[in-house]
Amino acid sequence: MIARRLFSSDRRIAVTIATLLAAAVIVPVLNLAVPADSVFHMPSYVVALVGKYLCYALLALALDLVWGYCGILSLGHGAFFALGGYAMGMYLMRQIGPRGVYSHPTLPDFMVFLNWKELPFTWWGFSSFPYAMLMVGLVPGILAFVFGWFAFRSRVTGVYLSIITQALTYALMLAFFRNDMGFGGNNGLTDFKDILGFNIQSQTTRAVLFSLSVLALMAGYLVARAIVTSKAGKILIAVRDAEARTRFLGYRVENYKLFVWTVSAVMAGIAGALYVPQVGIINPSEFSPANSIETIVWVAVGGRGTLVGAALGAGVVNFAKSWFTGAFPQGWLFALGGLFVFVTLFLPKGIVGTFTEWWRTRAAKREPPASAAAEQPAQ
Amino acid sequence: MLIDPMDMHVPTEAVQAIERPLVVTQSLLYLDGVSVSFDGFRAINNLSLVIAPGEMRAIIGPNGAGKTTMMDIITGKTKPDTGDVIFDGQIDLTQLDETAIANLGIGRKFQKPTVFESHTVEDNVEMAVKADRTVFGTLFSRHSAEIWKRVDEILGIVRLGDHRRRMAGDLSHGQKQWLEIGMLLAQDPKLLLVDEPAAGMTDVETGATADLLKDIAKTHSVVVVEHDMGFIRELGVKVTCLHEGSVLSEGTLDKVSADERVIEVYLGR
Amino acid sequence: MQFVRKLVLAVIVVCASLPSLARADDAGLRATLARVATARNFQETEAVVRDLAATGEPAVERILSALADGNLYIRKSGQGVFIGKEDGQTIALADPVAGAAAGTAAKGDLTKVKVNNALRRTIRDAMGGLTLGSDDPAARLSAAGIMLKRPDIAALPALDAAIARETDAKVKAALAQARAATVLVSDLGEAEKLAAIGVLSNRGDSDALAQLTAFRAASTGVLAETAARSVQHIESSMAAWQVAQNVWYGISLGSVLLLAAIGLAITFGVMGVINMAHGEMVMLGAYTTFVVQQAIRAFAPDLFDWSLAFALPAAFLVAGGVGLAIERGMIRFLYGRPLETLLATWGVSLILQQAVRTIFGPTNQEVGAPSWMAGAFQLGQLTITWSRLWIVLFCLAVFLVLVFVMKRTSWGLRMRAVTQNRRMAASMGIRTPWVDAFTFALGSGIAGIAGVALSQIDNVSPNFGQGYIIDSFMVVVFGGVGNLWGTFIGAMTLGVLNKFLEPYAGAVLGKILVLVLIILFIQKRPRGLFALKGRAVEA
Amino acid sequence: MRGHFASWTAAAMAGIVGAGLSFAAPAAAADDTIKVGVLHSLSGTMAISETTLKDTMLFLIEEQNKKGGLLGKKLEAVVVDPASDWPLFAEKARQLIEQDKVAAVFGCWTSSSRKSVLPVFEELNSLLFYPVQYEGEESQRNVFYTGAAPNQQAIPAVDYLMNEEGVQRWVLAGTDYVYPQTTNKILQAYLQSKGVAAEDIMLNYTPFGHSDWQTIVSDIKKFGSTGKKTAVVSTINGDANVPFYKELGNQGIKAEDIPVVAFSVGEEELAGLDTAPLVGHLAAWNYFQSVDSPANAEFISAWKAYTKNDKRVTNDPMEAHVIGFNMWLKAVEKAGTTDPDAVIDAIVGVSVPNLSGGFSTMMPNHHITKPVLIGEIQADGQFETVWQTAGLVVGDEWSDYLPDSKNLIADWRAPMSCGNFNVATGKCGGKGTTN
Repeated sequence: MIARRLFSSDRRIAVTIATLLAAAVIVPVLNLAVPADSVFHMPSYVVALVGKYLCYALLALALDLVWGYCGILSLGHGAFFALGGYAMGMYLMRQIGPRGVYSHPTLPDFMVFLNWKELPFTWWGFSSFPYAMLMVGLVPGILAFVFGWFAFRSRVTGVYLSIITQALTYALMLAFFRNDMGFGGNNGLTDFKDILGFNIQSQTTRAVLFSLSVLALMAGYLVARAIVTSKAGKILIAVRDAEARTRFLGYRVENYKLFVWTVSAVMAGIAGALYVPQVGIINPSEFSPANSIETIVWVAVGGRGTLVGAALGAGVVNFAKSWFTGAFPQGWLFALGGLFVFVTLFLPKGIVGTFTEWWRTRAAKREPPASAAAEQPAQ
Repeated sequence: MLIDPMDMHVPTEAVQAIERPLVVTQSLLYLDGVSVSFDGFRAINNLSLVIAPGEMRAIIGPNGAGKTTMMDIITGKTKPDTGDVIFDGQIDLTQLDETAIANLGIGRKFQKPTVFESHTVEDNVEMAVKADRTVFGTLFSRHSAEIWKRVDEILGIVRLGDHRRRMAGDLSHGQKQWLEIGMLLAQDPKLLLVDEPAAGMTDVETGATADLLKDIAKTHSVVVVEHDMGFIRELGVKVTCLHEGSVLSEGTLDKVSADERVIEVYLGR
Repeated sequence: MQFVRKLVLAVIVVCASLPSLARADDAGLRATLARVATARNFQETEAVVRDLAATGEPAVERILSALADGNLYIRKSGQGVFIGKEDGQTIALADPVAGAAAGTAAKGDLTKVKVNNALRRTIRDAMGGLTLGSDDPAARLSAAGIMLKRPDIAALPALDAAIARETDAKVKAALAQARAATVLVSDLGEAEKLAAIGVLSNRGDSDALAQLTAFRAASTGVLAETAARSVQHIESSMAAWQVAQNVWYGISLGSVLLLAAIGLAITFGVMGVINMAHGEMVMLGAYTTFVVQQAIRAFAPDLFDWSLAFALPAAFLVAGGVGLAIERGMIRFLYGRPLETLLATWGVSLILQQAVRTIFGPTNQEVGAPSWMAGAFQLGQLTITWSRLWIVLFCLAVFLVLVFVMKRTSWGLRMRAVTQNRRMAASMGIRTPWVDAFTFALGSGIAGIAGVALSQIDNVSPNFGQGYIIDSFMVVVFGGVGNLWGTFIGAMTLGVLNKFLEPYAGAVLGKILVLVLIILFIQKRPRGLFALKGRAVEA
Repeated sequence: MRGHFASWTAAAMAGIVGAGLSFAAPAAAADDTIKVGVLHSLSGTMAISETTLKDTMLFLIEEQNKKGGLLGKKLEAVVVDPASDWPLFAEKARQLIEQDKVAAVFGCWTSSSRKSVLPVFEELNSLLFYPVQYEGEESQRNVFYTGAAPNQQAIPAVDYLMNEEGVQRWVLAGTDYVYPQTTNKILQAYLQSKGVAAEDIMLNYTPFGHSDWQTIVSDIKKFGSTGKKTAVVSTINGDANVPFYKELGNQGIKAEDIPVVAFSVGEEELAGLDTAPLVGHLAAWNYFQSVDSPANAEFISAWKAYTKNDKRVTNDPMEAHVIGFNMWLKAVEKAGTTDPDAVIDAIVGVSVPNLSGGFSTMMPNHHITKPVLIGEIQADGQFETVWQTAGLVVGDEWSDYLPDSKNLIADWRAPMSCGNFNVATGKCGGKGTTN
């Protein structure tokens, strides 16, 4: 049944999948097989960069699922992203094994020089890849479930919810900053060697990680789309637009919210897990409230409530950031800040939303008889 | 995967409510000595009201009489400070939340028409049609001919068949009122609470609405809150007049409108 | 050669001007002082200081205080020792013994006599003995304080003499306490020492505690027991003061939070704009203070103590003006779309930060404290710093004025009318766009004057606002959006809570705990401390 | 609505990939210049410290070009802004090396940013000169640590306080992150080895950007009132220092009573403060602006002329960049090429004048020799050196006071070429062998 929905012959999905699959194959090929002096060669630097954007895109998608479709403005989605990243980072740390600078058989370097004697329980099991992957989803998932369970039943809504999600990520940031937590303090986890036995710095591993990110984004898109196009998706939008009314229709709003919130957190966690091996570091600054706000900005720029828009927004804003910081290191904040103001004022529905609207009006003009009746409000 | 733990508590709560020893009455809805105050302001003051099964009742009263607050109490949006609210003879509504109450069979139309503006008209109705309301139920629900047949039926009743593909937000005020009534019908509740159904309607529409409500009342219990006396007269049912949170007068429209105290509160003499 | 000439000259000058003071000892003093020039390290300089102090000459006080302040110079050629006063690239010299002016010299020709903490301490102790006989009661009081902290058996006769001739009761008590501390380190009898313990026990502060703790460790028998009892007594009274101190610190932190949040309580709480640029408004206020102070330093240094008074209206106007521009240029298009204000104001905050960084540079700017805000005073065992006290008072004043404006003026009435029901207000003839604009400007302006106050305790840098934005949102939401009193109570609660948690949990964990408590509290009261009830909630 | 959606998806992907490709457009590497990467945050929380270092690099490169450049070519600075965002550091490092093809990179401030870029430099085999004091416990083939290791800052400072001021009781106050924690671990072990009792050491950690110091300052006051001489060793991070010192001044803690010695407070941080109440508090660095040497006087006047600002101060990390840059120049000239491997081989043993009047030498462990200076804060915002090590101190990458690192040494010369050689087992540790 799920499979049927996922692979229904809908053209939108088909093209999305095709594009993503093509990217998953072509980019690594351009990177690995095409000689470096060819115009078509894609440098590893670009692969890493785009790989990072893809993880951000998945995060943005996750956020759009709760914000765009269910009206929950989370100012703390970075927390789930970072937790997934930490779970992956802990696995990668354990993979280093005795190759750390102190050659300690089990303890990561930062524990050795802070004089820790044994592995804290939080680290148990992370040497196993399946366990770590389970944690990538479970830790953000359970945190989101517990947090959501209380918040949604207490009917914390609107800015109140936004601010407590911000408090959540802020508290986690402060907690992870503490060395006593055993997660490497502000330096975080870094200096990874390999993943599943493959050298993490090799071109091939990078290309594979890139393809995995594409696939994860694709899977995330399909799941998100399956949710929003199902009847449950209609209920989510109903909750977004008129929460009380949905309750009076007999829907248990808190359960819908909890479901989509948890799914979104797991998606964010997976994004984080893919992000860490590609950028090579995870540290508490990923929890910083500003990062979560930035994620909201991506979604808003791309188009809230359009899944593709969220992903696109992440790409556009981060590309702008990468480009501006290199091209105008002194004044790039003017450009980025200006971009946000511009988008809010002139593209209120984001890039995709605005484009969709323009397309629709154009289509309406072109074939007036069929759609005009439906589009025009009756007098 | 198919068991939905999040939805399991709905029946348990209802069962707990049923198990509480309570006054058993024959009425469908029974309010006794209900009071509620907001920051010192008594919105409802020792209100008692009984609706029999199959009855249609009109509630009138000046602004601030507590009509909407009464609806809020019945539907679980507001918890009374004191008093009993019993549904179907034995279920204590004060212990339940909006969702549970709605699922017991109490439907509500709001004073200000509230429809899901970014959904189409037919989707609005489809969501209201009685069906599995759990998260996973809706997530994996498939296109059901039965449900859509019911949707068609209801769209026919509320005369929105031609507008089914339009966004609900694009409807006119009157159409939204009707859509909301349609959604109410789709829920197939035992008791309908209808808050100002005729507000903002033309005379023709008002007449049609009254006819529709009368039709509905044949098979359901209905409580209508209205200001429009013409509309109430058209309904021709028992009238309760509220004032300052309690019942001022009850009976036929003629009797109530002849009541000295009612005239006084309306005309402010 | 030059030195001798100078010396002869100086002696002649001194002899001529102050014949009565010209004693044979001057030469000895000069000889001792001259050793400063040849001292190879701090220990040797310290020995010179001790020898100078031992002479007991009145001129020594001048020499030592110049040395402590780093104003004692040696001429590179010829080794003469002078008291110098910097004056641009030159230094005005004065003869150390006689105090008479001795010409000027270029900076490069002189070497400063280096002092370090240990040396400064020695000087201070030596000065303590010297200033016991000062005419100024404040100087005598501080001398007594120094002698209490560092009791010296040798000073006992001097103390006794000082007590005997002292007329000021407060100074006399302080001297008695200093004497008690000295008695404890002396070899006097048990009775004397028991009395001394009593005197110190009555003083009951941390200095007394330090002396008694040290004494307890060094003594035995009855004395040790009595000292232990006194220590315990002081410790328990200090524990009580500790609570008072935590409350005060809490209030003071609370008022900082309130100041930072109060503008946001208007732009976000009342108007519903998720104003991420709020922190930058506070920052603009702080930078305005900096600019005003620079101007005052340049044009009217005498008015420096008044600089904050000038900065307040300026900051209000600057931040308010920027707020007005933001509202007119951007936010007015976004009413009814509160979430989009987040995006736009976030963009504005980036731009403002970068603008300040471009104009003023990325580093901290020095905002000075007027003299009336520096230092602290004692209230019982409580040290209250003036800057904190003024901030608390200022914060209360701002808050009360704001409450008054909102509740008691017709302008406030309009403001509330517009935010509660825009259409209704418009149809009643209120010019809603201008009310919006000025409300936002008011909120921003208040953030600006908060910046003036906060510049006194924090560093003025482009990141200044970022440090306050999250806390401000927490405070407003915790108190209940749209309720000024909620913001007030919220800020104070969080401040005091934080300060009570900090001693037990540490600053980091304390802050985490406060955040967790906010999350839990919101579960209990989903609309903050002071939530509106009833049908208004739906609106 | 449907058809164009698909095209949107395609556009999205094409956009993301195309965005990447546009970076790839190889920057025309002119043959007559040698590029030098400058990787310092110009925005975000660290801009406050790092912007000055960017200016320093631009200044040094300009000066060098006036002298004729390097190997007959002009030097060209490539400045990027990693925006205090650690993953962005890695991205920008990769961009500098792969796309801009810089010969060496001067950059980073926080340990996190260094840790973030380490794998990149290792993988792409380039050079990083890191100018800030740090916690040690690291030695990497591609990185040159021109700032102080803990033994070049913390331990001499504690020695000074113990010997000159007779301090017996210690408050180790720091921001809760790795540098303070490690430094304090080392100091604790060191102090205890000198016979300081555990109850005479108080540890205190605060969050980043902590601004309310009332409680902690009053705790310090209390801790210092037992009659034993007390000092505070502060590893408080940049931003939080100003409010900390303001509170110290206001609560009247005088340097004569409880001196505070700081490792992260330099001339730049003091520029935001009225230092009159702080006179006598200390800092330990390898350079002060007030250092009296001809080289320093010349540097300061050139720097002020370059920035056209008579008030611009100089500080220790700036000097580290001066040393590092000159070392790199000398090593490149010695090797005759900017090839990283050749430079790595050539640079060990290179000796250049430092600004305090002596010479600093690059050691085989990629740390440098430096004098250690203890300065007291003066009323004019400068430090006055009150003590100085007799000779130069070699940066000790692996602390002798941590049990697990005392047996480790680093030597990047052939044949050892190892960053963590264990003298006890005679083996090179798990990492760091050259490819």
